[in-house]
Amino acid sequence: MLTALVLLPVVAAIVVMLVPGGRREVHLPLGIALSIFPLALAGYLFWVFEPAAGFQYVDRVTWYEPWGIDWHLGVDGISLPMVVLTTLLVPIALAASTSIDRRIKEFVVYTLFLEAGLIGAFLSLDLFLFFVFFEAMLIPMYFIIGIWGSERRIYAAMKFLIYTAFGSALMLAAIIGLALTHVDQTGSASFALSDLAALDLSVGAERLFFAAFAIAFAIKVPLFPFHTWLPDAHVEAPTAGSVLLAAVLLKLGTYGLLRFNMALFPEASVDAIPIMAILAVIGIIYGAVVAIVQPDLKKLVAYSSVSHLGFIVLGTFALTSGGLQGAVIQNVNHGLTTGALFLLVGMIYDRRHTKKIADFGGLQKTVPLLAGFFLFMTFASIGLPGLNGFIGEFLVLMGSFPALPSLTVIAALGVVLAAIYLLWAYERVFTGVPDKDENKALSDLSAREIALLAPLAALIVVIGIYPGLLLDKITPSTEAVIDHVVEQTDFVVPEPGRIADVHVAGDEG
Amino acid sequence: MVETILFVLAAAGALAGAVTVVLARNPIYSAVGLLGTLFSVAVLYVVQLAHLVAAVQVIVYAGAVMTLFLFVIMLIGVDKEEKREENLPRQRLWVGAVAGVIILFAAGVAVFGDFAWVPAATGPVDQEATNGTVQAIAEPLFTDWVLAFEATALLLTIAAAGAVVLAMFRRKRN
Amino acid sequence: MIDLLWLVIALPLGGAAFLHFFGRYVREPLSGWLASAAIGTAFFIAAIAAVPFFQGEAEPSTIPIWEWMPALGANFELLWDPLAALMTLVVTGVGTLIHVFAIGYMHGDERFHRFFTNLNLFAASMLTLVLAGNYAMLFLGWELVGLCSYLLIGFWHTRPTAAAAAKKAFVVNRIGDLGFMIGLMVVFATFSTFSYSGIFERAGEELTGGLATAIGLLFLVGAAGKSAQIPLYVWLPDAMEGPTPVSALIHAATMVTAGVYVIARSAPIYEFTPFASTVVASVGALTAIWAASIALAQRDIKKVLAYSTISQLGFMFLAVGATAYVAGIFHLMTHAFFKALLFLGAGSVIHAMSDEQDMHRMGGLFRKMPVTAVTMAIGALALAGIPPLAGFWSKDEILAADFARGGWFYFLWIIGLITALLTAFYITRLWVLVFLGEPRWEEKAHPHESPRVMTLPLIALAALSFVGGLVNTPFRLTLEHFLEPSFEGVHIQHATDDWLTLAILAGLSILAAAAGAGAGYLAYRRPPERWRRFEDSFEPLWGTWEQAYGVDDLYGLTLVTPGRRLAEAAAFSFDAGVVDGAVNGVGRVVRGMGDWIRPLQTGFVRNYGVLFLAGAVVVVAWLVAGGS
Amino acid sequence: MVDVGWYMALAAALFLIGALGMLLRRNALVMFMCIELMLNAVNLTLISAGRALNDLDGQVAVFFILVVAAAEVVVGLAIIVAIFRRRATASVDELSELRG
Repeated sequence: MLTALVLLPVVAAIVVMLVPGGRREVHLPLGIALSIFPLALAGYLFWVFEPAAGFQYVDRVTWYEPWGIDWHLGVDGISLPMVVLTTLLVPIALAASTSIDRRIKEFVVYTLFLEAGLIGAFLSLDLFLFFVFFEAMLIPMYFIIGIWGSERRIYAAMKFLIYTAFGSALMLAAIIGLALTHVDQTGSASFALSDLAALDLSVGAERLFFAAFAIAFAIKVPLFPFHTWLPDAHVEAPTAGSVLLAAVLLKLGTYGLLRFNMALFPEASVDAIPIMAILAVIGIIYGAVVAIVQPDLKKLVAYSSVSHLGFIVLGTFALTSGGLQGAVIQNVNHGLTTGALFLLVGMIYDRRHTKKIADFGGLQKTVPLLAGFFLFMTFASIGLPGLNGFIGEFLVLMGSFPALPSLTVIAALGVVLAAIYLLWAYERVFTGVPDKDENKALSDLSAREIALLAPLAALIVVIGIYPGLLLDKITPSTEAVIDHVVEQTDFVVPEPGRIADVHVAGDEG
Repeated sequence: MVETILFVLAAAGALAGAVTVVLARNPIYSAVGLLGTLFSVAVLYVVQLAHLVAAVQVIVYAGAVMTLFLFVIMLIGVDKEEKREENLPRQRLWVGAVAGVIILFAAGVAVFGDFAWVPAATGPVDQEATNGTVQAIAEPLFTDWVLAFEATALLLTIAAAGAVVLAMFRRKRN
Repeated sequence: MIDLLWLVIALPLGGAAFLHFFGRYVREPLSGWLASAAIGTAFFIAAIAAVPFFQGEAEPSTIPIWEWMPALGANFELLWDPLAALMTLVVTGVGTLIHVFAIGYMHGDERFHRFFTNLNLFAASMLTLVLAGNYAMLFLGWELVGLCSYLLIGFWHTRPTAAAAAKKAFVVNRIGDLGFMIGLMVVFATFSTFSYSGIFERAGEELTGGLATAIGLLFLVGAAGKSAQIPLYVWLPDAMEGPTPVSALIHAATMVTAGVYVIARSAPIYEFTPFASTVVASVGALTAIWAASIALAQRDIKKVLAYSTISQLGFMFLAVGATAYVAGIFHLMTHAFFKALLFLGAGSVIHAMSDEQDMHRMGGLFRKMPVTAVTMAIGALALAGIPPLAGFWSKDEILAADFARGGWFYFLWIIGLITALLTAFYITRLWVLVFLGEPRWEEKAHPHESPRVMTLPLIALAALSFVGGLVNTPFRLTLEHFLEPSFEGVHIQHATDDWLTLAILAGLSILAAAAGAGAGYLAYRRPPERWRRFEDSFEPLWGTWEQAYGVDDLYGLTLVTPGRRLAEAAAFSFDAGVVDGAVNGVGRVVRGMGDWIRPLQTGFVRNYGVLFLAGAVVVVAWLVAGGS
Repeated sequence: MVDVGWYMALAAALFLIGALGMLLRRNALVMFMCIELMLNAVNLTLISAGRALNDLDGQVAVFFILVVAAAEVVVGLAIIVAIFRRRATASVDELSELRG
């Protein structure tokens, strides 16, 4: 089933390719229609997924025997939400791309390939395979930014590509190093995550490999100070690119930290907690502070991503039940809300052809629906309880506090700053009397645009008030991560870091 | 004895052809020189019992490829003669230096080195083992080398397609 | 009935949802009536569910709804105890009246149904806050009322001041929430749960060292944000940009009292930290007199009431800080009645004067709108603390409790007494300026009495303000008995039992109130030139008060501007220059190295050929020489 | 019976001549022919060595080289024609757009 999930977008891309280039009106609807199939399959997967630790629906086929490389896919509670999120956002991103007027066929094809790469990366249990997907996904993204972006698209695309590739190169070296160590220790080659996790690494080697992986993922997250490619990429990318970049691509970083660094290098991970947590907290505060004064809406949202993803990293490295659950669920939340915010900025851009905050004012008067959605997403992003963002942030903060009290307190400042930068932006863009002529004659959201935003808004509310929907599936896997680290090291989870520590009302005595 | 005579004649022909290719100012003459070399080498193949390869050499190389060369020469213009003088600075100097090094090195190795042209060569040649009949070549070709064989088929297809694309390129622009 | 308790939240929430999606198809008054019906029904359900408490029979009960964040032990669950019941009744009761009032007040607004959507949403959020069975759910309501406050302050979004005020309210509240959230972290880290019962049962054993003080102070930060106490009160005066019913409901009667509620709810924690309690009381006292002095000099009718609210909230803090929780909740309730009344009355006046809010341009309205004038007079007297109106009983109980506590609290008691005097003065000033004297408005204003839909809630609230204080008099402590189950095992500060002391204290209170009211009447009954001279005689103090001590400017100068400078430096110098500069610098270095070796690539294929051949020669030579 | 060394020497000479022609001529067509010369030289070594080693694989390899060479010629000549059409020259010295 997982193989099918990876291949469906590829098949879809091939089908779109087969449509003659002249039939321009066909490509986009066809792409959207075909991208529903992965979504349906992922939805089914979510439905049948058993809330238990370990990987499910494992597909394993030998790919290249001599080096022990396998086509090895599996899903657990950490990757499941990401796969569903990816498949959900691709149709939405495509459907939001009606304003793309040239080379639409290629655009659809690249987006579908991107989807395949993302799904593959999330599902890979073989490091080599993961690396292949991790890299393969760069290429469509590079073209999406480089071809359909705005003025400085080439610069942004190159920066994105080189920066990410630099990190991947380090990771590749570490992967090969791990595989060679495996050959040394067992006599046979393997790239399987489970095999490599069982290796007995020296402290130095483990730290070195950890650093290589961590830098690769830190660039992807992006963690301060590796974040500067992100605003550029976001500002230049077309709407669909920004949505997928923020919502899914960045999550590969946080996902990788959780999936690979924790599993492969538990000892080094524990040692690195202070560094990673401090970087995460710097990212939270710094991203938020910088976001306050951004003159460009998209850049503002991009820096808000830097801030929000800091929470995920902080939760990950707190290594408590709450922290990890929060990190995983915040992966989804940030994807939904920031994806939606980028959609909205794109919709504004389609109408006004500018993203400068100073060019707006009083839009709530002319486009009340758009303003309403924007405000809704803003509050989801700020972390208003009852919406999804709160669940993630609250779990992260409450979960991290027992482990990293002072850092968590500083991180909580980010919650205040988020309110400042987002509401200030909202105030400048949407409130007041529309004083510029261009802003007076804008059309409100069309039915199509509402249809794009409504499912995201619905999910945001559902997760906000009934996160159990996701948490039930996530928890066994995150608990397994903590168990793994605790088994491998002498790390002790501070009370009340584990679910078992929690006192449920009425269980006294 | 027959082999020695054939070798000397064919070697002389091949070298003469090669030198003509390099020295002729008009590409037509170069092509004719190359043709001579190809035939001479085909003779050397026959001498060494590589019958099928010799036949293919004549048919494909001397036949098809050379025809193609001549077509292109005609297309581009036979009258385009090349000036003798070199216009890249120091090119001849470098070429001469490298060639000198090669020759000196080869001579040195031949004179002073304990050098075998084909290191693992065994004694008398087994006529049957290397008799390159169609059957003898076909057998390894379709067993051990079948994957490579298929790959070359693909390669040829791609090459043909590529040639077509390259040739079409101009017409589209007009 | 307890099984249906969830309806108390669900009804207004459903009302909000319905109006949100279908409101535009519902014609104007109907959507308002729908919203009012939703919250009114909630009131009745709550009232019926509270009956067992009135009979003194039922135990507090917890009603689970569903799991929320199991890793934190935070689930959706309701706690139904007398305190929650009282708060619910106040919120739904006063809320219903204000809903009805708003039908008249918002008449003709193009976003009429949207207003009621938000109002209903607010009611649902506030009820979530008071009915929550654990701190996490309380925090949910806590933040949601902040959202509604944001939406409603900024309701007239085309006014830049309203939008800015809304943002300011939310951000300042968030600063308080930060403290509250950190408090929650400490709570969770200490107790491994958020549930009230789990925390309060083990408070004694777990709260060692300074933990209780830490939690108490952090909760105070949150409460100070929500309840507009020093230093976080600055958002509330600005919040008056919202429609007046909003000011009445959110910024007087209900939301701003959430801080008091939280401290009262956390009484078992404050039990272990007299220090934090004292800080709470001190902050309350300071805020009370600070805001009261500002209220003296305001010209805007709503600003007077806003600062009055801050001041009265200070009184409530003074009470709960002195561990006189019942007195605090009591004052919360009576204040909800009379301050809502005053705000609605002010709304009625503003409505009548076509959105004029400056009291200097009012006057002589008594004859034009008698119902408003009389009901507001009742509210004003209640606020001033004139017996037997509601405010007297609750305020007097607070002061008496503080006096009984002694020590530092004597000092706080004196501050309270002075504040009572100031309160009586400014509210009298307000009433006299608005309703008595010569008309100072322009001819075309045509003030008129408000329609029945607005005056009826005023009358109802006036009645409540009149008799509401009788639920807890020194002669009959009904409220105290009623609330007892909620404060089981918590020390509650009482006024002294000595009737003589009590009488003297009451006499002092009455004296202060009467003095303030009398002075206010005498000063402002005179023609405008006279009271203007009276105000001028207090310069420069008066001007300082009118400028609210310049705190907003101070914050702007010390926090906002440097903050923005810092952000700009971070964004445009540090981020673009240093961090991104480093990245681009690496790129430039690599490119420079490329420039350095690029001449090697001449572009002539034959040059490359020579290199290639030379390389091949070297490799072959190496192989011939024996390799490796 | 000619010693295999002579074949090898002949092949080496042919290769050297081809290489020099490749480096000294600037007519793309002639350069191409020089490449063919070098390929033939290599083919000759393969066949001779195969005979000396009693192995047929040398001939099979030559067979493949012939095919690849044919493909290469087809594409190469097509490129030359394409360049000529655009630039009206067959001189490689006039094509230096890839200068660093």
